[in-house]
Amino acid sequence: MDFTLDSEQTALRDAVRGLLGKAYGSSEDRRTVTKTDPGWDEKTWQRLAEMGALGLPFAEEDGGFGAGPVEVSIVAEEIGRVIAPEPYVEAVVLAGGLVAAAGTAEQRAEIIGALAEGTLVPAFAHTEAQGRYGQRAYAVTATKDGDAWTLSGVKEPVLGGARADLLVVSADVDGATALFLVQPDASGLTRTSYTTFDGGRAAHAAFDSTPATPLGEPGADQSAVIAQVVAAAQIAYGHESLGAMAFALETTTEYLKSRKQFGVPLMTFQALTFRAADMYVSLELARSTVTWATLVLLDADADATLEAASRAKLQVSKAGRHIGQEAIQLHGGIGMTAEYSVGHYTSRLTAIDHALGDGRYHLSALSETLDDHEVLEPLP
Amino acid sequence: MDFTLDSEQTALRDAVRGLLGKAYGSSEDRRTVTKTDPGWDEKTWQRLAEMGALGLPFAEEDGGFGAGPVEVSIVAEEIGRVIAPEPYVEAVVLAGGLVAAAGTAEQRAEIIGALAEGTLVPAFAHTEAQGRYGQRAYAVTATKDGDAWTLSGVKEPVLGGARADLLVVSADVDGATALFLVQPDASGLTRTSYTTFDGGRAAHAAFDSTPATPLGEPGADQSAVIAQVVAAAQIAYGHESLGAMAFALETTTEYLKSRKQFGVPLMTFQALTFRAADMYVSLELARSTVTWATLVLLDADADATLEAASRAKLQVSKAGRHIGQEAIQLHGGIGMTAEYSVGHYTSRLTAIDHALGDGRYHLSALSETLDDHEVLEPLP
Amino acid sequence: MKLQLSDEDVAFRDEMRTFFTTQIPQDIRDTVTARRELSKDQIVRSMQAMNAAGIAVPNWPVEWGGKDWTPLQRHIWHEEMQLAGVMPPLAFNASMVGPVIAAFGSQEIKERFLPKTANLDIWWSQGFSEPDAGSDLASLRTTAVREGDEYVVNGQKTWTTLGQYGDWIFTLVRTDPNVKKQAGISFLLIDMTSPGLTVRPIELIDGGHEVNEVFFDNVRVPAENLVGEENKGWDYAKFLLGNERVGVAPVGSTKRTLAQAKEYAKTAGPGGTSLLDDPLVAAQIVELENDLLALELTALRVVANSADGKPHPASSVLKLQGTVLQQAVTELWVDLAGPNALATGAGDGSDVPDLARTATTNYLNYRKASIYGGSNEVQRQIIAGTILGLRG
Amino acid sequence: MKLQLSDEDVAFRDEMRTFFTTQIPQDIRDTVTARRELSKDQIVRSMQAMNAAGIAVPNWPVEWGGKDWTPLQRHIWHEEMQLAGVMPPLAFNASMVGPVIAAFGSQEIKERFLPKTANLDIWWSQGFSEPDAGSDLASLRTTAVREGDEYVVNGQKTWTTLGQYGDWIFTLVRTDPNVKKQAGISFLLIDMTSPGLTVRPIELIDGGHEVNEVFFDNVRVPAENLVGEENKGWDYAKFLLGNERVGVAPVGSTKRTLAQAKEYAKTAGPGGTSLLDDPLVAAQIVELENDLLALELTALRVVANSADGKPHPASSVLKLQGTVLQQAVTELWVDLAGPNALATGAGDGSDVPDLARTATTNYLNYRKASIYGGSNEVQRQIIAGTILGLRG
Repeated sequence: MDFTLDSEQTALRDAVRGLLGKAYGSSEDRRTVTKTDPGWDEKTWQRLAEMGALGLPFAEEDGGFGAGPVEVSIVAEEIGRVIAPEPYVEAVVLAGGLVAAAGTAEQRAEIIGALAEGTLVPAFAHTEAQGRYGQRAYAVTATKDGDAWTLSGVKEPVLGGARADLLVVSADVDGATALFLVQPDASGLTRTSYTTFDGGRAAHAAFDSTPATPLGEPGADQSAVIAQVVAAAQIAYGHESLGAMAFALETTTEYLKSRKQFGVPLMTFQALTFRAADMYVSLELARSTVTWATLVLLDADADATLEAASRAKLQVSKAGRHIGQEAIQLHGGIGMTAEYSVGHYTSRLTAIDHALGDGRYHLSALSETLDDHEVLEPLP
Repeated sequence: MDFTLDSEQTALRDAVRGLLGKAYGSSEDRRTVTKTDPGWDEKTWQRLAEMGALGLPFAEEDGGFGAGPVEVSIVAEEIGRVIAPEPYVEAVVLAGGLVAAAGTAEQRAEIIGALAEGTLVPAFAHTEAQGRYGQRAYAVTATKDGDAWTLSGVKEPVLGGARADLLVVSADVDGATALFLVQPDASGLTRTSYTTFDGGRAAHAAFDSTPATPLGEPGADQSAVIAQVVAAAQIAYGHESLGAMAFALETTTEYLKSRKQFGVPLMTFQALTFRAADMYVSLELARSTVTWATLVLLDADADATLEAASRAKLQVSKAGRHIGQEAIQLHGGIGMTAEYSVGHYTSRLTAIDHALGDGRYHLSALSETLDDHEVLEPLP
Repeated sequence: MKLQLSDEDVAFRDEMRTFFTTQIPQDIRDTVTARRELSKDQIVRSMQAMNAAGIAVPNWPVEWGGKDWTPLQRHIWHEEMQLAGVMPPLAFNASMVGPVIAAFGSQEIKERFLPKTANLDIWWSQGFSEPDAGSDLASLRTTAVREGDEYVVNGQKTWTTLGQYGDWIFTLVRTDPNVKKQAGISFLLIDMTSPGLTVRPIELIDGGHEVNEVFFDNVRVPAENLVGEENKGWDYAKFLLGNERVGVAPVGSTKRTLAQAKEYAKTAGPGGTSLLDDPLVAAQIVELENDLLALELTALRVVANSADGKPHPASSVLKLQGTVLQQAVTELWVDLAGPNALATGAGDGSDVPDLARTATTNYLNYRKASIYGGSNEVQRQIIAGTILGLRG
Repeated sequence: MKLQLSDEDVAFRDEMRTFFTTQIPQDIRDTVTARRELSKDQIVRSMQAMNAAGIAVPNWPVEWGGKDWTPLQRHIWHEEMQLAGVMPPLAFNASMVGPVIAAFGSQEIKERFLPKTANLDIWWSQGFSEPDAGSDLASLRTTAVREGDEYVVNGQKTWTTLGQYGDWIFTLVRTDPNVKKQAGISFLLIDMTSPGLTVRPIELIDGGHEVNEVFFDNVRVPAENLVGEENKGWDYAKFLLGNERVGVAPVGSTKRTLAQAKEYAKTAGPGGTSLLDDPLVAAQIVELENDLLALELTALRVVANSADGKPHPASSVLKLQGTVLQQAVTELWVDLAGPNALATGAGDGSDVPDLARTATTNYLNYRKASIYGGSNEVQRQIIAGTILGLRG
């Protein structure tokens, strides 16, 4: 086993870090971008495309760059370090991942290439207001009339749903969950956008006999595909969180070194430095599990991937709350202000925690697997 | 509502504290006593009897002193402060309480008076090795032959079971749980004593067609009575824990003040003093709930008492673990030694935690009541 | 010892409950219950309704509108108010500057300010914290230099909650820079319309603007606006901060919020099922209810032992644990909202329940609870030092 | 990056697994698995079996019996040993005094001690801690005064684990009282049968006697027993303590203990039902397994980054979190034992399962884990200071 990046991967990391560092070098840059729709910067997205970052996980024959989970994890972590608002995990790993996994060769050719080039930004419309987590769709149903399909019902909140150039929609077909593509100008589609607390955008997406194209085999149950792609996105989110947690800890550490109170630097107060030490412990433990999960994903065993993704998400949920809350607390009042960076990191960590299954959801899921093994072995 | 002791209660507290302070002024005194059977001091027991402490909860017509839960709580807390090994809660509140609640007038007259005088020490044989917590008996069954009853089966661990002058035994009678009295010299009774980790004694008590006298109405289901008496004992245990936690915190505080490391007193290290502060918070919160539970018990509403006892036990379980573990940790190595007091407090807190239902047991029990109320109101 | 309230206290509780649930306008209570921000007008109307009934400032001297209540009655008043979804009287007026003026002000300054303060005709802001001071309040730098009948004030205050609504601000200012830091501080009242005074809103991480910076650039303040004696301000501030900690545990509102969360959970599962059937959720709520019970009972114990008007040292426990639970309940809300927690900006057409939409902004906003008003670190310091005698 | 072990490492793992599960006497492994105390004879036989196979001291120089293993292989060796219920080679010999002698001792002292140390023909005790020093190790007071060819040693050591079995003790002694405390310390080997040396057992709170006090009353020690140079002992001690932290997270044994707990839970419910059906129990075990996974993976990361033989700073994370989980699993055991947790002294006729009887003594005993060998406070200090650069 090997946890180190090779030289190409290191170069990728440096390049992405350079690009994003320029775009979001100060937390004010991010605030400016998130204040206006779509909540992210089209130019930065284009630069990520030019660098090849948007096509990384996809096969070359589909128009991607044939890299894999490790490369995705590198980009996601850099996204997290500056909490770049660009929808990398949402558009590339999740929506793009579904097209790559479920789409026909023709659909893949059409969509993946454009996604990799940055000219098409898709979104996955899956969450339903009464649905909580999981791969099933209930509230949006698909109806077939001849060869034509239409969707009806509501998806909400759909992350990036209003800006999306293409919606990948999950819908109920007689108890199965199938996937469909919906064009932004489709009839009967109403998208109402609003801000999310982390500076992003989500939409209420209503479908009223909206024409839709089946993604892959028409009407087939694709919950298993959804589960696998969601697992990949959960793991990528884990890396995004790692980047955010690492930066939150660095900022907190710097603050404890530089800020004086009662005439001495805050780091004079042992109760504070010990808490920073505990944050480091949480971060490193989460880093281990998330990195491991990426390697399990690379290993491509479907069941192992689902379990590893849950394990990573559970660990990150705990670490993210711990580090996010303590980062603000150790900063004191300044940590509460939108003009300072650390609170935004806490916001973003909170958003990721509650997207694609929070800690308790994954804890319950893992409880089902408790009796599958005697001891838990990380290596296959 | 009123949380203060009246002058008689204050006098009782001072008297018990004086008596026990003499008996267990140093932790070495307690070690000497617990080293030899029965693990407690008959003379101290006699003195408690002379003071009236053993008859407090019982009606005067039964040979008791007609006091109530508050007076019991005062004695239990002082027991806890010095972790006196005498079986106050076990013999008086639990076994004696069952006789008082379930026994016939004749049985009460015979047993309570002797218990109050210190000449008869009963024990409640209820726990079964496969039974966990609750008021039901399974492993010991009662058989009726004419008017005579016999018991067969095993109770374990029975706290104080070998020294006991009388066993109050729960037994299955066709799916009901009835109570019986068994004499120490009854045929077919084998009691094997061993030490418990807190310095006490427990027994494996085997019944083989052992003659037994029904306590109260022969063969009647007494699970409700058991539940009520156990609740009173849980609350009294709460007070015993309060005494132990208060002393553990005091000792720890003194140690932080007096012990020097790196040339300065340990209290110079803020990370340690903050943890002591958190121990204080745990203690005071537990004190509030346990004291309240005693007042609910005094109020004598059966359902409210069961719930209040669970609430107290849950709060004490958390506080006891927190304070017990931190007390050792803040002492460092010395806290691990049997020659020093603090570890024995942790042991005793651990023992109480796992007697009559631990935190998780009561948490689950309370989950059943979650929908009974909108907000939880402490006052009736 | 006994559990029951006296008949008198039961009657008092019923009276309060009736008042708060019938005499405070419904729109105000609905806004509080929905955990949304109150408007200035709502806060004013709420406090004026209480003042009209003579129960806005029970902690003040009777001659200035106070009540001769027992500590337990004051506690009941506070709890019933919160349970009914009523915002407590504006703390800056009722708990902070009012008691200071009543205790240390001249008769003239009392007459001038106290009635308007009780009726929220004057909205007070607090000018204590400064950017470089943090928890070390006494190291403040804002100066007031005496020039004739006036003080000239220069400096900056921060974390001025609701300062955007302020008519007047009570400040701690340095009037003598040459003595040890606590000894050169005065307590000065400043009209916020004075030339040279500007208020700048600070956006918080939940997107709200409830706190502000206040800048003083050669602001001229009549010397008659000094409360008490010059350079005694630190004593008055300590008096004020002591008052602040009493009744500081927001038990009633946390209870209400937790009860709402429990109600919400009943239909928040997949397809409208009850999340209370999830044993992990049920256990989490049971623990919170139990912890909150312990906190409430501790508050009652503290109340019972603070008859002399001084804060019981255990009031630090209330502040500390009160914010811990307040924050834990806001976190529970976000967990119950689940994926809907993202929908904070959703408007009327949204399918996401309103209570889920407010969950995360509340969670983020309440991170402040353990920082403002004496951080939890300060409370631990007080417990360790004052109660346990552990002095580093 | 990749998940899999290399073919070579897989073969190595299989080899180790086979060795530990077949070549270590079953009675020893059963005792470890039952979480009961090993006898001296069992510990000796276990280490000698390993030494016979040449794998008792892989961390030593090859010429003295060490192995040219990669850090990962050494990790696998350590994990497989623990998973198989085999006690690691006695740390005092294998991880502490052996490496110090090998690194700093003269050729003569190496020849005299290393073979017998590897084979546990000499049982070493550790004489570092003193009653008044605690975590401040360098403030030790035991003195060694040179008289001719001998040192005369006076003082007291404490927390000497298994000192009752000790043949020799390696000590830190003060040889120069006139310099700053770290500079006057030497590393001295002392025969425990020397006149004037007495061992007094200390009873611990679990009732066991695994630690001791060792008293030195004019104990005469040949000067040739000095390791390295006089007054350089603190350097050697730091070297030793650095070694101690590597591989200090007892992942394998905690995994085994947790797996046993899970197995036990399957019949520990009322009437032999499974406690795993209780979602709160299941969730607790899942969290522990997940935390343990994170710890194991972190250990693997540290291993991968410590090829140069120096301890990775993150090894403090391993020590800290390793003991947290070790203690959490012992606490889980007590919870699973429930009312049976009281039956610690039960003998053969007991109806209480053996694993429940040992639960609480283990729980109490393992409170030491976060104190000995560098307390968790020391580890936090190292993380804050060395890794994060936070120096008070």
